[in-house]
Amino acid sequence: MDILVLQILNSLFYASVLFLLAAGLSLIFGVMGIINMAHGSLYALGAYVTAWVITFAATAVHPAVLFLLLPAGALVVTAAGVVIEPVLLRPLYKRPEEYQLLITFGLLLVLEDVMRFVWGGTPLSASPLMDALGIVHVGEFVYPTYNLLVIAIGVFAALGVWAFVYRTRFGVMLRATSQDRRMASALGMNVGRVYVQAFGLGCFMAGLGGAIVVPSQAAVLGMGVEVLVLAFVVVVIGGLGSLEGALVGALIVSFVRTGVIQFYEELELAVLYLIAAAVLLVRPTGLFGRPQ
Amino acid sequence: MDEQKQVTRRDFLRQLGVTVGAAGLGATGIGATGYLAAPARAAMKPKGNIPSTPIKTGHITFLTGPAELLGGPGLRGHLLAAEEINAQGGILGKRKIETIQADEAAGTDANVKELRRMKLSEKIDLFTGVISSGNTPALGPVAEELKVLTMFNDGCTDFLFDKAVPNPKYVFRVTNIQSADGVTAAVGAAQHWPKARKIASIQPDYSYGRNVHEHFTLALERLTGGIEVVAEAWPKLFTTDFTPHITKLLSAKPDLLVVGLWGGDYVAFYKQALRYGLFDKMKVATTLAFGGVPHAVGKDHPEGVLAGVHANYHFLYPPGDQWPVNKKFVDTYHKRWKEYPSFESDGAYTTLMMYKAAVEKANQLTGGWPDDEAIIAMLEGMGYDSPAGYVYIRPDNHQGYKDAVTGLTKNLPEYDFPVWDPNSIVYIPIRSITAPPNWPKPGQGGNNESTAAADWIKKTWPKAKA
Amino acid sequence: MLEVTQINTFRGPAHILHGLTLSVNEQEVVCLVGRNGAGKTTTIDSIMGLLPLRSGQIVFHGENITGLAAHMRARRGMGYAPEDCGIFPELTVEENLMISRWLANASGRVKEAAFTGSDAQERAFSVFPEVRTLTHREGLHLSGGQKKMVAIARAMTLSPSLLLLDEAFEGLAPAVVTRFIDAVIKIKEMGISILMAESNLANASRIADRLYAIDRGEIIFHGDPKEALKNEEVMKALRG
Amino acid sequence: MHDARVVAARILVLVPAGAWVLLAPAALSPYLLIIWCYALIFSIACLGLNLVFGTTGLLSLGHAAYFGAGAYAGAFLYRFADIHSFEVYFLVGILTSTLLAAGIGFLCVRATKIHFAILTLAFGQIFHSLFIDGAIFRLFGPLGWALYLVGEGSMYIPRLTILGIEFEPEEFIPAFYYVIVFAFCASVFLLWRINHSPFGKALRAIRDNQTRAVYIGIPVRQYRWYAFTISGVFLGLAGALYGQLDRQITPEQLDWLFSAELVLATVLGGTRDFIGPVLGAFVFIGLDEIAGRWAIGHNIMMGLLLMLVVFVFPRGLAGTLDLVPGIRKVGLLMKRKWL
Repeated sequence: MDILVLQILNSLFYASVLFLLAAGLSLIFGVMGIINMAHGSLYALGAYVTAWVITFAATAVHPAVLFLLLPAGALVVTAAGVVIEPVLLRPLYKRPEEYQLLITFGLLLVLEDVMRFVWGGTPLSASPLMDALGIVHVGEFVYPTYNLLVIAIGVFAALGVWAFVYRTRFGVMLRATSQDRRMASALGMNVGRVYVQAFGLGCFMAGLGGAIVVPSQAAVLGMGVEVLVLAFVVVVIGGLGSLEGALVGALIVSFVRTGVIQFYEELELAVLYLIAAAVLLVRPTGLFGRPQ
Repeated sequence: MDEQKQVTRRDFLRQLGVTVGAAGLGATGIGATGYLAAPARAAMKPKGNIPSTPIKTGHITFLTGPAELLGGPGLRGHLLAAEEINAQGGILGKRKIETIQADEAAGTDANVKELRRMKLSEKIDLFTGVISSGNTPALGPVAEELKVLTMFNDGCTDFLFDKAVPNPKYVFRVTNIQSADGVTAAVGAAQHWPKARKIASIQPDYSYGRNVHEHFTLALERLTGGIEVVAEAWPKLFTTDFTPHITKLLSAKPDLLVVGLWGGDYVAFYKQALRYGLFDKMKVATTLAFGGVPHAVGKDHPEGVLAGVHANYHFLYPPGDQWPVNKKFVDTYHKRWKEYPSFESDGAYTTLMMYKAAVEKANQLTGGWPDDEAIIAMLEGMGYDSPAGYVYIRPDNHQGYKDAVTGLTKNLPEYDFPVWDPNSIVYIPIRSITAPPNWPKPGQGGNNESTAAADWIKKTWPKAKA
Repeated sequence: MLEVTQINTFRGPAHILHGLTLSVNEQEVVCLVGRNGAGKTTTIDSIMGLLPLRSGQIVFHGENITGLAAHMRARRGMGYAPEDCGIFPELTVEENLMISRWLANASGRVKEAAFTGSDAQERAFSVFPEVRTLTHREGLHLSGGQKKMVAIARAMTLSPSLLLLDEAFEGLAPAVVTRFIDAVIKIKEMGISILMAESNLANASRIADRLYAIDRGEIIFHGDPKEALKNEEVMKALRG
Repeated sequence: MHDARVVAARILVLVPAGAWVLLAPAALSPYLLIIWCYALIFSIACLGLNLVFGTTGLLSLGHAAYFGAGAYAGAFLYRFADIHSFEVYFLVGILTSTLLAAGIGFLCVRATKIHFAILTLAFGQIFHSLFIDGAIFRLFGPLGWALYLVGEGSMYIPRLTILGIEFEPEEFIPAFYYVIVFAFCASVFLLWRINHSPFGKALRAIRDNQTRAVYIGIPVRQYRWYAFTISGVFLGLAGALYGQLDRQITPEQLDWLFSAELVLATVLGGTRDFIGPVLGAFVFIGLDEIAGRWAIGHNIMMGLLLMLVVFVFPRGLAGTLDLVPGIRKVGLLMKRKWL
């Protein structure tokens, strides 16, 4: 029973991080029609920056202040996104979509090496944050309080993004642009600005995902590519461009992964891909996707 | 407590020649039958004409990625040896060592291509390095075919000489073999926690993890009897989230957990396990906790964990007062790189030094620069006083052997990272835990096990009374 | 208020508009009549800034807007209702209108007139009262006629001085067309000029103050609608 | 009558090319010969991929699976049937990859555009993970499992006999080179014919306007499936050659990153010109060779190159070369219908 609670918490933790990642990916696709292959690398960048800042500051400041530094990674990634969209992506919107895939794939390769140059091979972690919060007891077991914070951030992010997209002026404009870019601009919307903002928001979520995961794990090279494929699985199951889809997809992937690990570990990856392929075959646009 | 059982286990361990505590060193050694090359010996005068062209060595190791924790120290050990040799004018006073590096993280396929390039295009004289046990079986046959003298300093799978290259000519390996990891951890566990019966295991899901799991459980069953494997977790290599695996292990409530994770994976694992209280709930035996750079594991690491070092070297052991070779190595290494050496540093350093010794010896016999055949003849059966102690290369399988060692973690004030508790160190003569020369290889002579060592243990070790 | 001079426009490699010139004056309804594929939509899109010009010039309220992006033209007072209506399918009608209200307020132009987006919306509702009852429906679930109304109402909510209507009567029942024609006249009386692309000369002649006939990307006739009806060549070109 | 210029152009291009191809083993160092072989094999794979990608307009991110299948099938055959003939190894490889492509293709062609890309990616990764996990190896019993443990999914392929002849290590690559050249020429010829057949034209019609293609009576989904399956043949062919040249096959050749490399090389060369993928493959292998010297920085170089191509050479190298008048002229003369 306690184990069940722990595994559910583990799954929710993983789902929170995956949701942030996949929702950003989905948002960017929904608005701009671009699959951002570099999304996982931006997540890794967020993890590295936060770990680096916190390691640097850990000796100097009080742990409570360290929590204020947690979003550092997300902010740096957002700044990167705001530069990437106009410089690299904007010139390509009129070209066939494989070129957009290629350019973001190129960005992935560059970012992987940049992180290699800057931070080298030694894993970076931000454990002072983890230690500051201690543990809670779950029956005879314990669970790190920080992970509960991550789950809370995930829930908050899901609600926040939902409210943002469905309840604010910017959200309406975002949806309008994603549905009919031409008409949006003919009504006086600065589509270019909406694109930058959407891409920045997507990057922010990726960076935040990396930032919140790093205190409990570590920033290591290759983490971006590994997680990118999982994020694909999530958005494919949920439906590209759909936020509800990203949420449901993240939950499905996390719970299935945990279940497979608990009961039949050899199939960990194959099962996830199989689910994705099965969903695509039955509903080519995913569970919540817009029809093509 | 059944007195009979206790005695049996103790007798068994004594029979294996296991000693405990820092004083145990020195009495071990497997009885050299070959040529003993002591680095302390005064340099011999080279015979004949020696060309002054540099010796080109190729060194593939992990320069990036999570395994850089192992590869970095290895490369630094290699470079230190090269610098020391070059400072004396090079091998035989003439030929300096040049190193061509490549990143093992590029993957097996790229590594094989790179080895071909190094030999065919760069014309290397010696190939060294390689950490992944998935890579040596792929590189071994290629090296034999290219006829390039190869001294792996890790990539220690038994399969290399059991199956992939059963009759090696050009390929050597200086570190210990993999099966010894699982067996060493089992001996250490049997020594420190004789009553553990319910065993759980978390291993990286590839051949190293499979090997550790198999040899650990096999040996522990013989040493203590009546064990039961209650949980197995097989995370993919380079996993970052271990929490579902940790929870699964907790749910099985084992007495003892054996961990074969290494490098960045082990660091991520112990940090997460710590927060789940795993170390309070079970004893933990690892094969590679001290395998990376010593400072990779922080002082938050729990004490009393059996911390393996894989190829049997920890920089504090053998202690400097008993084994000056090590003291000198640690001092120069620390001075050069501002960190303490790992087993990879020792392995890469010793590899180059043994090559040098073999060349010098061959030169004394043949004059001039010896050809590969002559160097190989010298390496086969060579014994060498390395920082880690006495290393012996068995002629039948080109494998380097040294005595195994492990110990329990403890935080000592003089280091910012955990080290071994001096009173807990377990030394095991290597002959006691590996198959003797010419033992049938898997698939031959009635050996249906995965390694020669497993077959040998099954057939010759007595079973402790359960 | 709108002067289009000698514009050349391409769609991909195809040269569509060949030196087209037209103008719209204050408080005037101008119809652009032609067959399918004659270049009507391309003309409207070029004026709105949705297609780049190869050459030529567009002046709006005395300002050269040739190189301006579409959204900047919208903010200078161009309202646009495309042939397919361009209603955002997954937004409610209210949200569709909201966008125009916000942008009308944001453009700054309306503030000078002490006239807000909401005022403009009220004015649109006075022309199409039906739209008021549709506000909670999603664009996806509107009928063709409703879409046309919402599209025009949304364009009016931007508080434009010029409305660009592309095939505003297309697919409507004859009785409804009459209803729309009345609406256009009402809009004109509010002081808004209209440039309308229309393939039906009869409909056009009922409302147009002036008429341009277009064929193969060139203006072949310009003048009074009644004259167009008499002109054999024009009639032949328009019938095909 | 032959146009004299056509004849002259063909002689000008084909005679030196033919002479070079025949003499390469003598002219190149053993190492460069291997690289040259890789480039030829990679070209075949890119040409095969381009039948789906450039010609039919479907971006596949899972073609590594068919490449790998071509090599793995033969490797298993050698291990478990003890067959040492390259011909058998080769045919089994092609057959396996073709069947796999036909099966997966049948499911994937239901989707288009980005969904097609992701569906091919998902199937490719399923196949990849079955090798990484060892599931495929378990099917072959304890020996299969032991093989998995030896190589972590990689398999060793010995030097096989070519036409019944056993070659010594030094002789093997120069001899095998001619097999590769033959396969390359045959692939170029066959794909050229397919591209210029009514079927090839129909594929381009599907790419340019699917709706119109339906109107003029092209069975779109069926033709896409055929194209996918045919491209599987060539990927398998390339994979089988690769396995024998490299003498091993690893799961890396099944991973989506390898699929992405194939796409990258193809785009680099140009997807709309028949010869583009060949150019791209050669340049890609060459750059990879140069970048490989730097242990780190390899990815940066590849990434920047990719961006450069996308921005500066939107039609790929072939398209850009086509803008040079002399080359354009020779190209046109080469393309003139053969008598």
